[in-house]
Amino acid sequence: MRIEIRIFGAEARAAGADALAVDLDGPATCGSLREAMRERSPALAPALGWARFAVNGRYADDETEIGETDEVALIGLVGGG
Amino acid sequence: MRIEIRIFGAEARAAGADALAVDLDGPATCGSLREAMRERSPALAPALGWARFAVNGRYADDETEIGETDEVALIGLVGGG
Amino acid sequence: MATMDAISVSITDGPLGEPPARPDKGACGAWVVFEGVVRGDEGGGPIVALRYTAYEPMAQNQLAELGESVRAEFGVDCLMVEHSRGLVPVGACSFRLSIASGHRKEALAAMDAFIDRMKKDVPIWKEPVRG
Amino acid sequence: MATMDAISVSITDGPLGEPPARPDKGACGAWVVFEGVVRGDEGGGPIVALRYTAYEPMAQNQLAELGESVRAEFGVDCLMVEHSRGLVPVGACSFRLSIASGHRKEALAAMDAFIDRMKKDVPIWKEPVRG
Repeated sequence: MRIEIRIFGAEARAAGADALAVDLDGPATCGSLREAMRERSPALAPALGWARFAVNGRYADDETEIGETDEVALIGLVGGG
Repeated sequence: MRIEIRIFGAEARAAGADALAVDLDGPATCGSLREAMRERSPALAPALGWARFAVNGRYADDETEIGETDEVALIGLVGGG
Repeated sequence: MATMDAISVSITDGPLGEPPARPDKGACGAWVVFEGVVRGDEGGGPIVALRYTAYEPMAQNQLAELGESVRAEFGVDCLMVEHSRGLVPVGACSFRLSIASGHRKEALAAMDAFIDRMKKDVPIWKEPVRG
Repeated sequence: MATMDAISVSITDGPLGEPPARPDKGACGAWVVFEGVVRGDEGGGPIVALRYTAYEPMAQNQLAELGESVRAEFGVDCLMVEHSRGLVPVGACSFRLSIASGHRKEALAAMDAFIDRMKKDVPIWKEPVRG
């Protein structure tokens, strides 16, 4: 299945895009997405070591399952205020 | 010599006045004034145990000398803000 | 305080407008307004503006949840958050947190805690715009 | 900041008016305004107002000295103090401290320190006025 991931800030600049699509096999989790993104986009590899995922607008851990209809975002270093 | 002391807040209410005049002999200090006031106004005795004097608009310690032309105030518990 | 919600959050385009009125009911005791103003040297060199991007509605929801948890933790009465999205020039206000509370100490502690946590958790980004 | 003094102090009759404008020069980074508002239950029971008495000019001078020492100690840019004398009804503002600073942490710390020391040292008194 195909997961589209929204990207922001320094990560969007590193990837040269504000979204990325990744194909995953079988039951996917944020952890498997993290691994797949590392291969798909070496520019994001450093951030993928520590950045958080949000699934449907909430922070998720690597065990969180994701499906094609979920909204997924990679949240790197934020900078509000 | 005669020293007039301004009094405020709870101390003014205790003394029933916003100023008090005390006669002192010889070279006076805030410490000798404190003792004289204790005798002159028993209602102020509790506050005189800890309240500060101000001489000419600055906090003074008990060694500070005072004369007839100095402006003296007894500063008890303040409550700004 | 009856006239306002305990928590309010808004994310709006460009510099923030005037501060909210102080709650006029209930005599709150302490009312503290913090404004973050864009500095001319943000981000390691002279800039003319910052451009803010918020991941919405997550940013909005996170600000509201953070507001509620800080309100409960510090026992303040009401907490209003405003944040800019888009372009905010140097000297203009991009963030405002207003807190009403019975007493000063908890209002200041709540303010500090809210801003620390916001800077760590709320998905808003800023990018310097150079002249 | 060029348009304002580093320290300003005013003691005026009755409730305070509108807050000062945020310094518009130099992009201060953080601008924090604290307002003390008369509570309906100040002093152990319902009240309608507080009556403030200040020993002037000592109170004014002490506020200015305290402002300067806190400004230097915490490294904030500017500090404006306003205090009421006379009658201030419940719900109105009797004290305002406004601080401009490069960063938030020192602005909040300076605010807390200033108010703590003011409440201990500045010769201003308040008296509850019951209905």
